[in-house]
Amino acid sequence: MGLAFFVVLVLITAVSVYIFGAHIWWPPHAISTIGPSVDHQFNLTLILTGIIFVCAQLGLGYFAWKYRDRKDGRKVIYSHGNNKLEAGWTIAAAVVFIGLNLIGFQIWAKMYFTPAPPDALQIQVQGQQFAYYFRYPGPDGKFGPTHVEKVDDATGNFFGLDRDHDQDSKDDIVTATLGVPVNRPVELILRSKDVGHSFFVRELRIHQDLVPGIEIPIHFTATETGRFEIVCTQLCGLGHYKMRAFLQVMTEEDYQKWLQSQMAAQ
Amino acid sequence: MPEAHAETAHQHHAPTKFIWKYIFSLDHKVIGKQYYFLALFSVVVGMILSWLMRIHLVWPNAKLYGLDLLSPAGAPGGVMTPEYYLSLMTLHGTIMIFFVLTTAPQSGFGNYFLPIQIGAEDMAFPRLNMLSFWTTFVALMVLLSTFFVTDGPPISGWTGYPPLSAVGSSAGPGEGLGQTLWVISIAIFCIGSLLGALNFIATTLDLRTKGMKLMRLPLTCWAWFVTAVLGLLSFAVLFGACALLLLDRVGGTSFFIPGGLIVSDKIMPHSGGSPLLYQHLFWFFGHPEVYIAILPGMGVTSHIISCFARKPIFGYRAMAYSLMAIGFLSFTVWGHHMFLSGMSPYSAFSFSLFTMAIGVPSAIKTFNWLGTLWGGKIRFTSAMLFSIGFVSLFVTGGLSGIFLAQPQLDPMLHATYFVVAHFHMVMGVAAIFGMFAGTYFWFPKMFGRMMNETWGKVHFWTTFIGVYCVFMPMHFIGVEGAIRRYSTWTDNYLIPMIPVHEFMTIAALFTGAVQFIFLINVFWSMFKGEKATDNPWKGTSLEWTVPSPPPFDNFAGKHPVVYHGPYEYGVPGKDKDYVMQDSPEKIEDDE
Amino acid sequence: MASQEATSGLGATRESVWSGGASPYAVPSKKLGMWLFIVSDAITFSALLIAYAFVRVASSSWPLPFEWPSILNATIMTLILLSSSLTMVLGVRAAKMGNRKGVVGWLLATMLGGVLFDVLHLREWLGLIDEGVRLFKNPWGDPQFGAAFFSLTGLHMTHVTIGVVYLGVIAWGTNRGKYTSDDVEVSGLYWHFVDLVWMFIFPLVYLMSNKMA
Amino acid sequence: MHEAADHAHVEGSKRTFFFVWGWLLAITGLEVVLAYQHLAIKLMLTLLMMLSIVKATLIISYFMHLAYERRSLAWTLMPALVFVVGMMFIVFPDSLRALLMRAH
Ligand code: HEA
Ligand code: HEA
Ligand code: CUA
Ligand SMILES: [Cu+2]
Repeated sequence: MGLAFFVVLVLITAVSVYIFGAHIWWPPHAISTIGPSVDHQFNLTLILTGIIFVCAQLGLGYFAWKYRDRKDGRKVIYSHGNNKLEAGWTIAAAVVFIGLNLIGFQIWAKMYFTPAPPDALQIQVQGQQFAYYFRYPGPDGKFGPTHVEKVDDATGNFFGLDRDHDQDSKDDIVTATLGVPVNRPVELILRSKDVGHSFFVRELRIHQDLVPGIEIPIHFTATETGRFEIVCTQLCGLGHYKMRAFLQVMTEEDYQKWLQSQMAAQ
Repeated sequence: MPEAHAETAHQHHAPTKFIWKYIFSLDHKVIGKQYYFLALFSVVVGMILSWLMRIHLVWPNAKLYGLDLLSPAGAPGGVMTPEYYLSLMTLHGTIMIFFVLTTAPQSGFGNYFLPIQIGAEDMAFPRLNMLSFWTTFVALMVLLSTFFVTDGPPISGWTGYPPLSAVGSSAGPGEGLGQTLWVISIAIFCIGSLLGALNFIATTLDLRTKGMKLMRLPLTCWAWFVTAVLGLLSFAVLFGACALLLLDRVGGTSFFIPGGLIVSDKIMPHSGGSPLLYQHLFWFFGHPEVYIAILPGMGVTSHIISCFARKPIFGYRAMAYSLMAIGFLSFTVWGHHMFLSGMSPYSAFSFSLFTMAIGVPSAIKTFNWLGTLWGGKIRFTSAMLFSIGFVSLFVTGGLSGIFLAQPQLDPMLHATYFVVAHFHMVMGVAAIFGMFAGTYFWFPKMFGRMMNETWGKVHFWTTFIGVYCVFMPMHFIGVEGAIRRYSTWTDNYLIPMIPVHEFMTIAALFTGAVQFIFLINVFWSMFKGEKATDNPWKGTSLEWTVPSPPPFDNFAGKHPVVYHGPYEYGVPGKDKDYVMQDSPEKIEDDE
Repeated sequence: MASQEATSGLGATRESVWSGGASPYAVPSKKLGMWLFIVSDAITFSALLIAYAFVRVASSSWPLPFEWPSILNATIMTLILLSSSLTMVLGVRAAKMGNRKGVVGWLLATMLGGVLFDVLHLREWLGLIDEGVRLFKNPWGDPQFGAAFFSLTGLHMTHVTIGVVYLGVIAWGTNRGKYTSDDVEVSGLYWHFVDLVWMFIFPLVYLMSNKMA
Repeated sequence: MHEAADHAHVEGSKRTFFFVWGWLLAITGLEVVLAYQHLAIKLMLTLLMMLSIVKATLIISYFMHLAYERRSLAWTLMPALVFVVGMMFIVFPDSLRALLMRAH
C-alpha cells in the first residue's frame, strides 16, 4: 500500500510538472508593456511552488512507502517534535512567501497606483447584459454627459447621450469594437449599465471588474497589432457565457482610418 | 466530580419515546448523527447537480429523460438551458459549502465526539443543540424549495453578488422568488450556525474533565474549537449582509444598489448603494468560512495520522498554535477575493500580505504531518489512506492559493478555472477527504460495527485518482484563460479546450459513481458489519475508553480523569505501544 | 447540585483553573453562552452600522432632518432605557439575595421601561412615516436615510421587544420558583446589551443627523 | 439551584449602581449638548464615539458585571470583538471611492 502511494504520487507529480513545463496549455503571448513582468512573476511563482509541490508530494509518498508497517518489530521514533527544525521551516516559509509577494508588488503598483500618462487616449467602456460598448470622445477630446432616461438600446443610444443639446456629445463615437493604436498609452474608463461585469483581455494581462455606480480607470499600452477577445468574467446573468467583444490593436494610420469610418457610421 | 454547568443536569436516563429519542433528541450523539446524515443527503444532491453541470458543459444538447419533470422551465424536454446551468451551479456551490462542509465535519463529528473526547456527558446546551440542527434543517428545506418555485433557483452563484441578486426578476430567471428564498435560507442557516458555534465554545472551555488541560486536548477538539470561534464571529456578519440584501430585494432599500441602473430597459428605482459593500460583508464571512470548512479536516487528519503512524504527533503545540494562527489570520485576508472588484488597490496590498502569511501556519501543519509519518510504523487503514490523501490534496490546492494571493497575478487567473481548481482541491476534495477519513475512523464508535476495509480501499484509490483527473486539468486550462461560470464555450479560444472538459466530465461521472461504493458500505455496515470492539484502532483518546456505541451519557455516570496528552503512541518501555489518556501510568518525557 | 463547586474555585491557581474539571471563568456555562451570543450579536449590529456609515460616506446629500423635539424624544428614550438597565441590575441583585418578590418587581419595572421605549419609538416611526419617510425615500435628501434609519432602529426595536418577552418569561418563572438567580442574571446580560447598542445608535443615527439652528 | 446558597457573591453595592447610572445619564446629556455645538463633523463623530465607548465600558463593567468576573473572561471576549469590528473599517476607502468615482 505504501509503495502504491509512492507510485501514484510520483505519477501525479510527474504528469503535472510535465504539462506545466511543456506549456501544453499556456497563457497566450503577452502584448502589453506590463505583460512581460507579469509573466516573469508568474514563472517565478510557478518555479517556487513547483519545487515545494514536488518536494512535498514526493516526500509524502516516500515516507508512506519507507515507514510502512513491515511487522518486523521495529520501534518507531518516539518524538514529540523538534523546536529548532519547526522554527526553521516556519521562518523559511515566511521568507519565501512574503518575499515573493514583495517582489511582485511593483507590478501591481504599475497597474493601479501610477495614473495613466496625461497623453493617454481615453475610452469609455460600458458593460451591459450582454455586450460591451465603447465611447471615444471624438475630435473635441471631451465626453458628453450621460442621461439615464435617454438610454435606449433600440436606437443604439447605449450611453444615454443627448446629441441634440449637449455640445460635447455631438462628436462622441460609440462602437462595438475596441479599436486602439499600437504603442500608445490607453486609459479605459470602465462602467456598467446594469449588473456587475468584467473586462478581461488575456493578451493584455489586464482584468478589471465593471462595477455599477462607479467609473474605474485602468491603463495599458499595447505593443503588437492584432485582434483579441474581450471576455466577461463576472457572473452577470443568463447570457454571461456569450458576453464578449473584440479588441483591435492597429497601427496609428489604420486606427485613424478606422476611427473616421466609425464616426461616419454614427 | 464538579459539573460546571446547570443545563446538563438534564435527565440522566435516556428518553424512550421514538420522537424524543431520534427526532427531537437532546443527546449530542443523536444530533451529531442527524447532522451527519443531513450532510450525506446534501452531498449526494450536490454531487448529482455537479454531474448535470458537467454534462451540460460538454454535451449542451444532451437529453436527460425525467429532468423536465423536475424542472419544466429549466430543462424543457430534458435539455438543460444555459441559465439552468447557472441555477444548478448556484445550488451546487451553496449546498456544498453550507450544508455539507459546515455541517458534517463540525456539527456532525464535532457534536458526536467533542463531548466524549473532553470527557463530558453532553454539550453545554443540549436544547440549543437540537435547535441548531432543526434550524439548519429548515434552511436546507427552504433552499431546496427553490427547485419547485416557478422561476427556479437563483442564477447568481453561491456568492450572490448584487445588483444581479438584488434587483429582482428583471435581471434574469431565478432572480425572483428563487433568489429571495436563497437569501432567507442562508439567513436561517446563519442562526443555526451561530447557536452551534457558541455551544461548541462553551463546551470546550467549560466541560473538560479533570486533567484535560488545554494542551492535552486532542487536535480534533482544537480544530472544532477554533472553527467555532470563526463561526461565531463570521456568521454574524453574513447574517447582517443577508438582512440588508433581503431589504434591498423586498423593502426597496438600496444598500447594495447604486443609482442610474437600467436593467431590461427599466430604470431601477434605487440609488446610493454600492455592490462593493456587499462584497466586503460577504467575504468578511466568506474567507473565514473556507477555513471553517477545512480546519476540522485538519484536526481529523492529525488525529488519524498520529494513530496509524503509531507515533506522537510531531510538534503538538505548533499544531495547536498554527490552528489558532490560521483562525486569526483568516479575518485579515478576505479582500483577496476582491483584488479586481474595484476595491481600493491600496487595500489589496495589505490583504495580499496577510494572505501570503497564512501560508506559514499551513506550511507548519504540512511539515508536521510529514514529521509524524517520518520514522513511524504506518498502518494503511482506509482512514489513514484518506488522511494521507488529504495532505496531498491540501498541498496541491494550497499552493495554487499562493498564485491567487498575489494581486499582480490575479489578472491572469481571477475567475478562471484555475480558481475553480484551487478551491475544489482544498475544499471540494481535501475537506471532503477529512470527512471520509473521519467516517472510516469513527464509524465503529458511532454505529458499533466496522466498515468494510477492502471496499474502503477500493473507494480510496478510485476517488483519489478520480479527483486528480477531474480537478488537475482545471489548473491547466485555467492558466490558459478558461472562464468559470460559463455554461457553454463559444469564445474562439475556449472552443479548443472542449476535449479537456470532456475528459473532466468523464472523470467526474466516474468519481461520482464510485461514491456509491462508499454509500453502500456505510449503510450495509451499519446493519451487517462486523461488530466493533471498544478500541479497534488502539487509539488513546477518550472516545476509545467507552463502549461502541457509547451509552446515553457517554461515561455511564463516571467521570474520567486525564493524565496524558492525546498522542502517546510508540512509548518506549511499555508492553503496549500506546498509553491511553486516562491511564494513570507514568511516561518519561511527559508534558 | 454540583454547580457551586465549580464556582468556588476562585482562589485556585491559574494552572488548575484551565486544566479541566471546572469552568475556567468560574461562571455558569449559561452565562458564558450569553456572553458569546452577545459578542456575535454585537458584530451583526456593527455590520449594520458599518453599512450605514458606508452609504453615508458615499452620499453627497445626507439629510439632517431631526429637529429638537425628535432629539428630545430620542433623549428621553435613552434615559428610559438607561433607567431600565438600573432596575434590571437591582433585579439581579434581589435575585442574588434570594428576594423573589423583589426580582419580580424589578423585572416588571424593567419591562415597563422596555414597553415605554417601544411605544415612544413606534410613535416616532409613525410620525416619520406620516412625513413621508420610507425605506426607499424621504422628503429631505438621500433616500438611504430612511433605509439606514429604519433598518437599524428596527433591528434594535426587535431586540427590545424580544427582551421584554424574555424578561416576562423569567419573571414568571422566578415567581414560580422555576428559575435561579443565574437565569435572572443571564437575562440581565441580554437586556444591558440591548441598552448598550442603543448607546451607539443614539449618537450615530440621531445626534449626527440633527438639524442645527 | 438553591437561592440561599447564592448569597455568597453579591457584587457591587446599590450605591455603585446608582452612581454608574448617574454618570450614564450625565454623559448622555453631554452628548446632546455636544451635538448642538458647531464642530467639524469628523471631530463631532470622534467625540461622540469616545463618549459612547465610555458609556459602553461603564455598562459592560458594572451593569453587566464584567469588572467583577475573572479578568480572563474579559480577555476572552473583548479582544475578539474589538479586532473584528476594527477589521471592518477597511471598507471605508471603498465608500470614498463610491463617492469620488461615481458614474455620471
Ligand atoms: C477549504 C477551503 C479553502 C482553503 C483552505 C483555501 C486556502 C487558501 N486560499 Fe482559497 N478559496 C477557496 C477555498 C479555500 N481556500 C474558495 C471556495 C475560493 C473561491 C470562492 C469563489 O470565488 O467562489 C477561494 C479563492 C481564493 C482566492 C481568490 C481567487 C480569485 O477569485 O481571484 C485566493 C486569493 O488569494 C485564495 C487564496 C488562498 C490561500 C493563499 C490559501 C492558503 O490558506 C493555502 C495555504 C496552503 C499552502 C500554501 C500549502 C501548504 C504549504 C506548504 C507545502 C509549505 C510550503 C513551504 C515553504 C514555502 C517553505 N483563495
Ligand atoms: C464542498 C464543496 C464542493 C464539492 C465537494 C464539489 C464537488 C464537485 N464539483 Fe464543485 N463547486 C463548489 C464546491 C464543491 N464542488 C463551489 C463552491 C463552486 C462554485 C459555485 C459558484 O461558482 O457559485 C463549485 C463549482 C463547480 C464547477 C464550476 C462551475 C462553473 O464555474 O461554471 C464545476 C465544474 O465542473 C464543479 C464540479 C464539481 C464536481 C465534478 C464535483 C464532484 O462531483 C467531485 C466528486 C465528488 C466527491 C469526491 C465527493 C463525494 C462525497 C461524498 C459521497 C460524501 C461524503 C460525505 C460524508 C462523509 C458525510 N463545481
Ligand atoms: Cu457580463 Cu458576465
Ligand atoms: Cu479566501
